[in-house]
Parts: sequence; structure tokens; C-alpha cells
Amino acid sequence: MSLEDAFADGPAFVPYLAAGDPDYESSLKYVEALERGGADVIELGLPFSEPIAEGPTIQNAVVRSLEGGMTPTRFFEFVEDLDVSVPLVCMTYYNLIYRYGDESEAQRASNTSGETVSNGPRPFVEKAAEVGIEGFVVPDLPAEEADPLREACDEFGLDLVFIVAPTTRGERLDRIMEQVSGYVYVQARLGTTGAQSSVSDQTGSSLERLTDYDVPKAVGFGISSGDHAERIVASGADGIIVGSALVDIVAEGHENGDDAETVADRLETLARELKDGAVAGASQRPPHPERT
Amino acid sequence: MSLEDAFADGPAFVPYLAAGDPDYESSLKYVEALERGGADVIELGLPFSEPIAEGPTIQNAVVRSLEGGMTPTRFFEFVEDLDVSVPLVCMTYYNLIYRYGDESEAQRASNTSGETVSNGPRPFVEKAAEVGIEGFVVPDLPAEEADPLREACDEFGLDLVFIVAPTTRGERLDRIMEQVSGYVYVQARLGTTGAQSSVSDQTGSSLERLTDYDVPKAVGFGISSGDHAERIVASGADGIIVGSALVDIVAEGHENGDDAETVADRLETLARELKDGAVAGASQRPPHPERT
Amino acid sequence: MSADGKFGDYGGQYVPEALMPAIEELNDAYERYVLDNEDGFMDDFRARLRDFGGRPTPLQRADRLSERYDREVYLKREDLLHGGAHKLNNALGQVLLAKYMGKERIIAETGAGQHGTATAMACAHLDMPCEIYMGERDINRQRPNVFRMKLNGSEVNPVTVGRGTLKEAISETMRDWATNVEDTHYVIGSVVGPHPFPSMVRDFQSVISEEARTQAREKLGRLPDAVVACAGGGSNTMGAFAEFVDDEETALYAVEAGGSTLEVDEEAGVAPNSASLTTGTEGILHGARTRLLQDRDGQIMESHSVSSGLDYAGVGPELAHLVDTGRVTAVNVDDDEALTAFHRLSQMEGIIPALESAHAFGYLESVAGPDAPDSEEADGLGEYVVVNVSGRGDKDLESAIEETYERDIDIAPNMDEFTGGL
Amino acid sequence: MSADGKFGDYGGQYVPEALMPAIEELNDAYERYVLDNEDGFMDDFRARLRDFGGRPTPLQRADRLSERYDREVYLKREDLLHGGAHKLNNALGQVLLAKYMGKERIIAETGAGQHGTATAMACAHLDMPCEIYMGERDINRQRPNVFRMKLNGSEVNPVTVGRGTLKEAISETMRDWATNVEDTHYVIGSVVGPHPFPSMVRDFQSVISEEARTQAREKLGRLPDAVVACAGGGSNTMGAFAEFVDDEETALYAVEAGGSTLEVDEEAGVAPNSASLTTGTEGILHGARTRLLQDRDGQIMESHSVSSGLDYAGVGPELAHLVDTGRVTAVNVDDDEALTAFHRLSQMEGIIPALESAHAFGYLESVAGPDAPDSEEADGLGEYVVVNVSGRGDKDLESAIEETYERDIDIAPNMDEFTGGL
Ligand SMILES: Cc1ncc(COP(=O)(O)O)c(C=O)c1O
Ligand SMILES: Cc1ncc(COP(=O)(O)O)c(C=O)c1O
Repeated sequence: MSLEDAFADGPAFVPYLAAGDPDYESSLKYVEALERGGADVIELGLPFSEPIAEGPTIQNAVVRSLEGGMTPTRFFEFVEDLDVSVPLVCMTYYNLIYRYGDESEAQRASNTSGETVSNGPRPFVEKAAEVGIEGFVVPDLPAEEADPLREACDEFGLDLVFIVAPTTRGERLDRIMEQVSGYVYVQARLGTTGAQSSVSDQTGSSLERLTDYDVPKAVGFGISSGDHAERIVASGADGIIVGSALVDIVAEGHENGDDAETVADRLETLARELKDGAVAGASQRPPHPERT
Repeated sequence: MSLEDAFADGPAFVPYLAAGDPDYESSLKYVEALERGGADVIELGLPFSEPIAEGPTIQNAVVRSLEGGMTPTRFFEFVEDLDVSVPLVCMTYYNLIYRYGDESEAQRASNTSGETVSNGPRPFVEKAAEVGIEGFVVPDLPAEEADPLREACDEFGLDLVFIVAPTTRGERLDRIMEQVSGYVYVQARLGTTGAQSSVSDQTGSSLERLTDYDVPKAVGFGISSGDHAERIVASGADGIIVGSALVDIVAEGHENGDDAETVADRLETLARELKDGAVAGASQRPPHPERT
Repeated sequence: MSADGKFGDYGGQYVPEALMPAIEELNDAYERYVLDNEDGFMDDFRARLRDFGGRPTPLQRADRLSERYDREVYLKREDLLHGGAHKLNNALGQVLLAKYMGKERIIAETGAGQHGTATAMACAHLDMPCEIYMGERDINRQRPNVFRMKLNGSEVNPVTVGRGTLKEAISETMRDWATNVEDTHYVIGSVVGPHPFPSMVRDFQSVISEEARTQAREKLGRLPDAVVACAGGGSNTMGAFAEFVDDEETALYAVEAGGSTLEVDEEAGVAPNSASLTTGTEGILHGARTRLLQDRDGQIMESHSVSSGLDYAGVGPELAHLVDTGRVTAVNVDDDEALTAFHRLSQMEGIIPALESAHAFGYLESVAGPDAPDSEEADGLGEYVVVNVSGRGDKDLESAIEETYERDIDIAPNMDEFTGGL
Repeated sequence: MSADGKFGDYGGQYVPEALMPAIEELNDAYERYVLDNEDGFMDDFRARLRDFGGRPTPLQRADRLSERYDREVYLKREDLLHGGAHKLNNALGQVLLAKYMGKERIIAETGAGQHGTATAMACAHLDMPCEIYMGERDINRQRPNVFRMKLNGSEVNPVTVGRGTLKEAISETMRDWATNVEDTHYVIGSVVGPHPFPSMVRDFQSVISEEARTQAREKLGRLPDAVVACAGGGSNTMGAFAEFVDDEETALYAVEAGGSTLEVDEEAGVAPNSASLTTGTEGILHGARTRLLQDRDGQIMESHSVSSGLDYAGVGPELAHLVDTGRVTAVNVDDDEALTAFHRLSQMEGIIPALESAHAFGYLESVAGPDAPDSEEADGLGEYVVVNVSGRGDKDLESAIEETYERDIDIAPNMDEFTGGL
């Protein structure tokens, strides 16, 4: 199923977890629980050492996952080991994509100049396609720098999701919307990721800018409850993206030493609440001229 | 007896102690012991808070005496209380001489401008004469600045002793020798006061510069034993000045809590050794053309 | 530099979308105020550098080093700038620019605290509220600089995530910026980050080479044969090089921190050095493509140097490019050599340099010192060398003494009585 | 000044005879090299002040203070001099002079350590062995400065007699000089001591007012209405005033340390201030007749100030004379006012001043600040005031924070997290 298709039957619920948080085996169970809870697409984080777009919740998840030994190679194994059928989006920072597979061990050993030139994003995309990933979100890759990744995605048939910020307007918006595929990640508020106790009022106006663009609009940043989900979908979103609220459950379980099944059940429960909220929101919204 | 007369009968032994070190009563006994030991003149220190010409031994004596409550007023009482018949020389720094008696208590209380103008050295000299002091040594008062004190001394018939350093030559020497009376204090080595284990070789040449001046020459700085005293007088000195070696005895007695009589006896013993040394030295020296 | 902020393949703008409008706005302001001197911005800036900052800084002949190295050694005295390092050139420029842009709040990151103190000073001078992010570990290592920032009225926000050092502080500041982008300017502390920062910071710092070039002509009637500067992010480096880049006859040496060794520990993700020009590989960090210390997967490594101002895993993209094209020669000096040079300059010239700047002097010793092997490198320095003294060492007294004690640097004074009580 | 080094009745040469020949030799060298520029001494000195020291220092308009005090406030930035205070002007001059005289060894006393560090720097620069006497108590209070002296290759000799502060260190240095007078020069740290020191130190420091005068003419086309400088021994003061003394239209304010109170405790021999111009009486100390803090008997009192550089019982004889004749107005500022001014300048202008210099700003506030009573004193300052920033406050960070904490200065930043760990 392509990403765009996941948005076809009503509002899509797009949860995020960092792969390998807090360890490989538990993390597999957690991601699978998201599907049981109603996920339509799953964003799977490949942790980078400098996660500049993340708030503390996801930063800490990244640290746990890295300490658990997560690497790009392990990440691809993780995806292969996962037993889910919804489309997977890999969320990571550009350097990991850029550096992947640039050199074989043998090349490296014989390279005395100290200079290693990257082959660019293609090897990473090729490998991602091979393990069944459907698309990417790369928070530190603006549309201006995205051509090489865009080309590789096109070559291997993957989508490239872009984030649209509250400050993105005019020409910039056009440039992004030209590049985007799968869905557009509508950032609900300024700042970094992180669960919030109230939902941003700007969602309606945020979405209005985008009505003319024919791609699903998934809203994220700060959604933490079924109620948030409902209101956001009611304001016109085609989907909701939820990360930190779910990661909080993983973190808490880890801190308390809860067993993985218990944590997985909690994740499934919150996932269902969010999905139900989204569905409820859809029934309240005015008929949409373009997306019926 | 005038100071110069004290040098008439053979070599003079001129010991120094800080008045009031370590306390008023003991100090009286110590000074009197010096006379018993053969002192011809006694230099009595009136302690100043910044004794820039003294080495550590006398600095510490000054601190003890000040802590014991010594002041210029107490110093004059001390001189009156002393039971000695040899001439006394007051050794102090110029600021104490300069500031003495500049203002009555009443003047001070009514003075709101904060300005107090000194009357100069006269009141101090007048008072010193009254209690029977014969002269002064003021280590921080060079001949160039000495006119006011010289005048007051002349008025009250006191002597003004100057120090001649190893570096003093030519015109400077003349200028000093014009001002000096009583005796000239010949500094045996560069530096500050302090007992030394060997005696300076320069004594002979030091004295040579002075042969043409008709005033007794007392050599000081570093003399600590009868042997030193002997050699210095043999080199031509008319007297020896000894401070730190005696002060060391006071300090040691104070530290050990020895009773004042014991310490006084030790002082008398060393004084006698020094005096005897000086006398022995005199017999070795070549007949002196001017002073027979 | 091309219009899109690229230096060869390096540079660019790899930042979250939320920051892009601010960066475009900044780029616009940079072009108008800095490049075109709109509203007399550059005149205002230069006047403040002069009156508040104390420019021009001298180009001083180092008499005893000249004798030791048998050539004319001149010092560009950025240590005399207000605050004690070249950092003020940039901080004052950016805070003033933010003021011209109508921004109401300044944020900055700092590692050793030099950029933070410079920014705090500039903000007090220009009446701008300021918050500085600093890793908790750095806060504990650099107390006097924390005091200075607070005394100048800045908030100091401890960063507790990760290892609590510069890398984390930069990330944290970017997060603040992404949240408050509309009224806030982020004063980046070196020629790093997304365009226009590398170009803009270079332009603010290039007053160093502009003065040095003029002073060299006045004092010796010619240009120097070589300019030597330490390189962390590379701002004093680019500042010292910028105006000489077109003077082909002047060799340019960027001295990196060799740390304890150039070997890296990939397992631990640790490079015991900060030599990204010498040993790093191409990658993307903090908004720009450049040379980095990273592992095979592209994870950023923990760097190390005895001098905290050089302790950074990346380097400015323009400097990386100039090294790739051969215009700048990247060399490095290890911790011991830097400490020895720190003591040598203190004793022989009466200038206690920042440990960062000491690296530049370590290079001189290593190629031209009495124990240096006869080498072409010494010839490369030529007859007339300018060394950039990027900062003074007052901030480094305690750590220099501690590190010296641990290592037993033979020319160091005996400080035994103090090493206990530190 | 008359030829014998007298300023009115003040001045003179009250030193042990052993030192007199050295002082005469010095006086001769002073006249030849300094006054007559023999062998181009003064040119050499001025060139080194420029290249090594970083002169000229700026005369900077203080924008926010000007607004606060409703007049033009300009800062003479001696804090930007190498080493961080005006002290280098004198230390460099004297060490260079000693070199011209063929001396082979330098000694100096230091209290806060600023003169010691300046002397150590000058000695390293000029390749002269150097020993610094410093009270043991001061050594413990001023560690960073002790480190700096040692790093510059000087010996630091602890003085344990008495209370172990500046007064004792001066006496001890005089003793060393009296012992080694033939090959040693004693670099006195202020306009105090026997002639020719007060005149010579003033001449070395007068570059401050020479520059300020020219800069004032350039910037405002006129001379200032007032010059304000703190006064400890009075060297920055005389330096800032010297060239203005003949400009009758320029008022001169010497700001002393008022400490905690101007009352003195004669019993204990303690003056809880260092206001010798305001409350002192005539006397003889350390080689000169001048104004002193002394008890009725003429014993020197222990002075006190929150700023250790002002903490001295005497003052330069020329300054005392200028106050007596009415040319200079002596005023004073207490510890609390000085600390408040320290914070105000740090926050409003981005300049952390030495606590000594903060006294000068405290005076401005007390007569022209928003809470000042309307007074003629404010008129006395006029429209255009120059304040001498004699040094930077880096040396004072810890003590300023501690003292602030004890006193609860309301404009101070919250430093609670640090006051424990100091
Ligand atoms: C004195 C000094 N020199 C050099 C540096 C390194 O920075 P850059 O390479 O950007 O000049 C620093 C950084 O803190 C510094 O403080
Ligand atoms: C910065 C500063 N200002 C002023 C003084 C006071 O000395 P003077 O009155 O001689 O200028 C000192 C003395 O250490 C000082 O360090």
C-alpha cells in the first residue's frame, strides 16, 4: 500500500516511535502494538546523535536507542524483523542517509588520505526500499537541499514527506509542495516535538493555506489525546501524527521496569484512543470539495 | 654624659632593644641588664608599625611591643622608669617623631575639617630631652630631610646620629657627616638589621672612608658574638652596635615562657661577651693618629 | 561563495523547515546591511568595534620568538579585544544586526564560554535581552565565564541532555530558535551553521586580516609569507585568512587540536582530538555540509581537546573547502605541544594566550623550533610569519595548571603548592 | 613639582640611607631617559605601549549611562590594556628604564596582584628576572593573579610578617632593595614612595590623559567638563588628570574608597575605609610625606575596602597636594555603592569593571543618579564627563559575588547557585 492510499479511507492515524527504544526486542513489540491500535502509517525513527528538531522526550528516546546499539544497519534488520502490514516511513536526519554505504570496509582500510567522499543518499534509499520502507521524513533537509534524495526516492519508488511549518508561506510553500509526496507533515506549532496538554488553535488556518495542494495533510507536533485528535481532524486534517505522547509511555515503562507486554498494551490503548478521536473528528467536518 | 664622651674611654658597646618587648615590666629589666653587661650607650627602639629598615628579628620585636601597648607616651614613661645611667638614644621612624603632640585632644575634637597639620619634630624632641634622652637614630630620615629635626635637637641639646651605608660615598657622605653628631652609625653590610653568623669583611674599607671625619664610628648590622665584636674593633671601629642578637634572646625567652630574671641574666651574659670582645679588639689595633 | 551559500559542495542550509523563513530573513538582512551597508550598518558596527571593542588590535613583533625561530614573528593581538578574544567581533556584529532587524531577543550557545561572554557583553552594550545555552558539564568547568555572562545580565540555561557539552548546547539553542523564531535571533559563535552564518561570521571576523594586512604593509612594507591561526569552528581562522586568500604569496596554516592522538575509537564513538580538517570526513552537521568527526554510520563523534574552544566535531564549510582546494594547509598540534607553547609564550613574551591560540604557537615550535627536524614545512613559513593570538588565557589558568601538572611539561613553573587546592 | 621631588610640603625621600644612592641613580636615569628622551627611551616606551600594551585605549561614549545621567558620559578604557588595568603603563615604563640603566633584576610588591601581574608581564616581555612580594593573605585571596605571575616566569615571595597584606609587602620589598640595591630595580606600583617615583609613575601613566585629551577634542571638539577617577595610591588618578591639570575648565574628581564607614576605630588601629585624602592626616610613609590613615601617635592604621587595589593607608603626595590646593576634589564612595556600580556598569554597558574603577561610577550615581538629591555636585560634573575605567573586573569575580551576596545589592543577578561553592 502506498502512503497516499493510507489516507484514502478516512483520517489516517500516524504514530511515531524510535526504533530500538529502549531495546531492540521491546521496540519490535511496541511498534507492532501501534498497528493493533489502529495505525494507518507508522513513522519509525532511526536515531541520530544530534536530533536538533526534537524536544526532550524524543531526544531521550534517541539516547536510549543509541545506547541500546541502534545503527542504520540494525535499523534495516529491525524493519525486516517487524511484523506489521501498514506502510512504514523512516524518520531520520540527513547525515545518516548521506553517509550510508559510502565505502566498503576494504576501501576504508586502504584509504590513507583520510578523505572519504560520500556516494550520497542513493545506497540508503536502495536499502530502505529493499527492506520495505515506503518513504522518508528528514527534518533537517529542506526542499532546497533535497534534490539528490528526491531523485533516489523516485528511482526506487519511495515517497519523500516534507514538513510544513507555521512560518512557511508563499514561494517557500510552493517549492516544498512541488517536492512532497505521500503526505505533507503539517507542523501544528513552532518549536520542537513534544506532547502538549492543549492543542494549537492555529490548525484551521494552517490547513487553509494548503487547500489548493492535492496531497494528504497530516498534522503533528503536540497531539497527546483522543480529544486533540478529534479537534484537529474536525479542523480539516487528513491525518494526525503522534510521537512524544507515545514515547512518554515507553519512557515511563522503561523507568519503572514494566514488562514489554504491559507497555505494549498501554501503547495500543492510547493508539486506539487517538485513532477513535480522529475518526470522530472526521464526522464533524464540513464536506471537503476536493477530497470526498 | 654626652654621647661622644661615651666613646672616650676605649671602644663603646652600644646594644639595642625595643622598648616594651615583650612587655613593659620585663623590658625595663632587660634594658637595665644591658648596662650591667657593660653597655656604654643604649639604643632604645620606639616601635613603628612599618619598620622598613628592619629584618625579621626586630620586626617581630616591634609587633610584640606594639601588641603590648607601647606608644610614644608610654615610651617616655618607660625612659623615666628606667634605672640606668649610660646615655640613651631613641631609635625610631620619622613619622612618630613628626606626629607627636601635634594637637591636643580638645583641638582634635573640635576639628571637623579632618585636616591636622603637624607641628613637626619639636614637641617630640622637647619631651625626649625632658625625660633624659641624649640622641636619636631615625633610619628613614636621610640628611636631606633632616633639617627640622636637626634644629630641634640643637635647640634642646640632643645628638642626631646618622647611618652611613656601604653605598654612601662622595658628596652624600659629606652631607651626612655635616649633620651627624654623637656618633656615626656605620652599616656593615647592605640589607636590613639581623644577626649574622659571620662578620662582614668590608668593615675595614668602610671605616677607611671615614678616617677624615672627627666623630666616633660605631659599626652595626649583623654583629652577634664577642669574636665579631673583637674583629670589628680591631679593624678600627670606635664602637659596636648590636641589636638582633640581643633581641633573639628576648624572643626566645618569650616563646619559652622563661621568667624575666633568667632572660635578663642571659642578656647580661651576652652583653659582657660583646663588650669584652670589643675591648680585646681595641688592644690589637694600630695606634690611631687622631683618637688617642 | 556562491549565492546559495555553498563553498564547493560544502555549506548549505540543512535546518528544520520552521527555521527556514528566519534564515531567509537573516540572509536578506545580511545582504542589505552587511554587504550593502544599508542604513550605514557597517559604519556603525566598525565604530563600535573601535570604541567598545578596542580595535584596531596591534600587530606586535615578538622579539624573543623571532630570535628563537630565526624569522620575523608577528602577533595579531586579538587577546586585547574587549572580553579577551576575537569572539566579540562576531557577537557584536550579530547582535547589532538583530537590532537593525527589529529582533527583541538574543539566544546563543557556548562551550568554553568565550562566545557566550562576548554575546552577553554585546547584548548589555546594545540593551538586548539574552539567554545563553551551556552544557551543564561546561558550566562546571568554566565558572568564571558563567559569572561574567550573568553579571552582564544574561540568563544562562544549563543543558542537561546528553553529555552536557557544546554539541548539545548548539542543538538546544536551535530548538529554542525553532520555537521563538519570530522575535529571536540566534547568534552562532563560529563560521559554522546554515548559510548565511558561515559567510556572515567570516565577514564580521575579517577585520582581523584586514587590519593585519594593512599593518604588515606599514611595518614591513610587504605582506607576510605565512599566517598561522588555530581552528576550532574556524572563525578566528577565517577572520585571520579572509583578506589574504587572494594573496597567493601568503601561505595560510590552520592549526587544529590534535588532542592526545589522531587515532579514533569508533566503538566508543570518541575521537581523542578535534582535527576534523585532518581526519574528518564529509557530512552534515548543525545546518551545513562540511568536514566532521563521525563514525562510519554518520553518527557524530565526541571530540576532545585540552582547549575547550577547539573541542568541536565540525568545522566551518568555507575553511574545509579552502583546505580541499589547497589554499589553506591544515596541520595539527597535540595537547602536550599546545600546553608547552602556552608556557613558552607566557614566559618569553609576557602574553598568556588562550589554550586555543597556544596551538598556533605549538605549530611554529614543531616546524621551526630548536628541536624541529629540518623540514620543508619550516621553509613554508617563510621569513615573516603572522600568528593570530585569538584570545587571552585568563579563562584557562586553572585548567592549564591542572593539565600541566598531570603531564609534567618541563618548561612549566613549579605550581605544586596550588595543584592540591584547585 | 620642584626639583627635589616636593609637591608643596609633600613628597621627599624618606628612606634608609642604604637606598639613597640607588634613588639618586634612578633620579638621574629618570631625568635623562624619561624627561630628556635620551637614547630614544620614550619613543621605545611609547612604541611598546602601543604594540605590546594595546594603546591607544578607546574613549568610548557610554550610551546608556549618558541617558541615565542626562549628560555625555565617556569611558577611558584602560581595562582594555594588556593585563587588564592601567598598571602596565607604569610597569612597562619602569622595567624598560631598569633595562636602560643596566639593572639585572626586578622586584615589586603587589596587593591585589594587578601591579604584580603587570610587572611580571613586562619582565617576561623584556627578558628580566623578577621577584614579587605579596602578603600571604593576599596570595590566598587573589589566586588567579598569583597564577599569572608565575606563568609569566616571576617568583612570588609570600610575606608572612604582620597581617600579610600590601603594607607589609611594600616594607618587605624595600628590605630586599636595601640588600640588593646595586643590581636590582624596585618597581613601585603607584605614584607613591620616595622621589622620583611619584613623578616618574605619573609620567608613565599620563599617557591616559594625553590620549583622552586628544580624543575628547576629536570626538566632541572640546575638553570635558570633568574627569573622574578612583584613587588608591593614585596612579590611574594622576594618569587621568595630569594633562588636564592646566585646563582650569576641567574639574577633576578623585574617588576614594569609603569602605563601610568613614569613622575610624583608633583603639584597634583600624580605618574601615581607605579615604586618606578625605579623612587622613599628614605624615610620612614608605618614603614620602603625604596624607595617611594614622592614629594620633602616627602609627599607620589598617585600611579597608571591598576593592583590594584601593586598600592602602597612604596616597600619592602630588595628588594630596592637588587636593590641598583645591585643583582636585576628593570624594568617596562606600563599599555598597561601589558594588552596585559594579553591577550597573556590567549590565548596562557590557563592561565588567574592576571594583576599584567601580568607585568612580559610584560617584556618578551618587551625585547624578535618579535617586541623587538635587545638588551642586551634579552641576560640578557638567555636561561632558570622562570616567577612567582603570581596569577590568575579571580578577574580582569571586569576591564581587561573595560581597554582593553578603550585602544583598538589589540590582545584582541571582547567584545563589554559586555562592555556596565559592
Ligand atoms: C580564544 C579562542 N580561540 C579560538 C577559538 C576557536 O573558535 P574558532 O575556531 O571559531 O575561532 C575559541 C573558541 O571558544 C576561543 O575562545
Ligand atoms: C584596576 C585598578 N584601579 C585602580 C587601582 C588603584 O591604584 P591607583 O590608585 O594607583 O591607580 C588598582 C590597584 O591595584 C587597580 O588594580
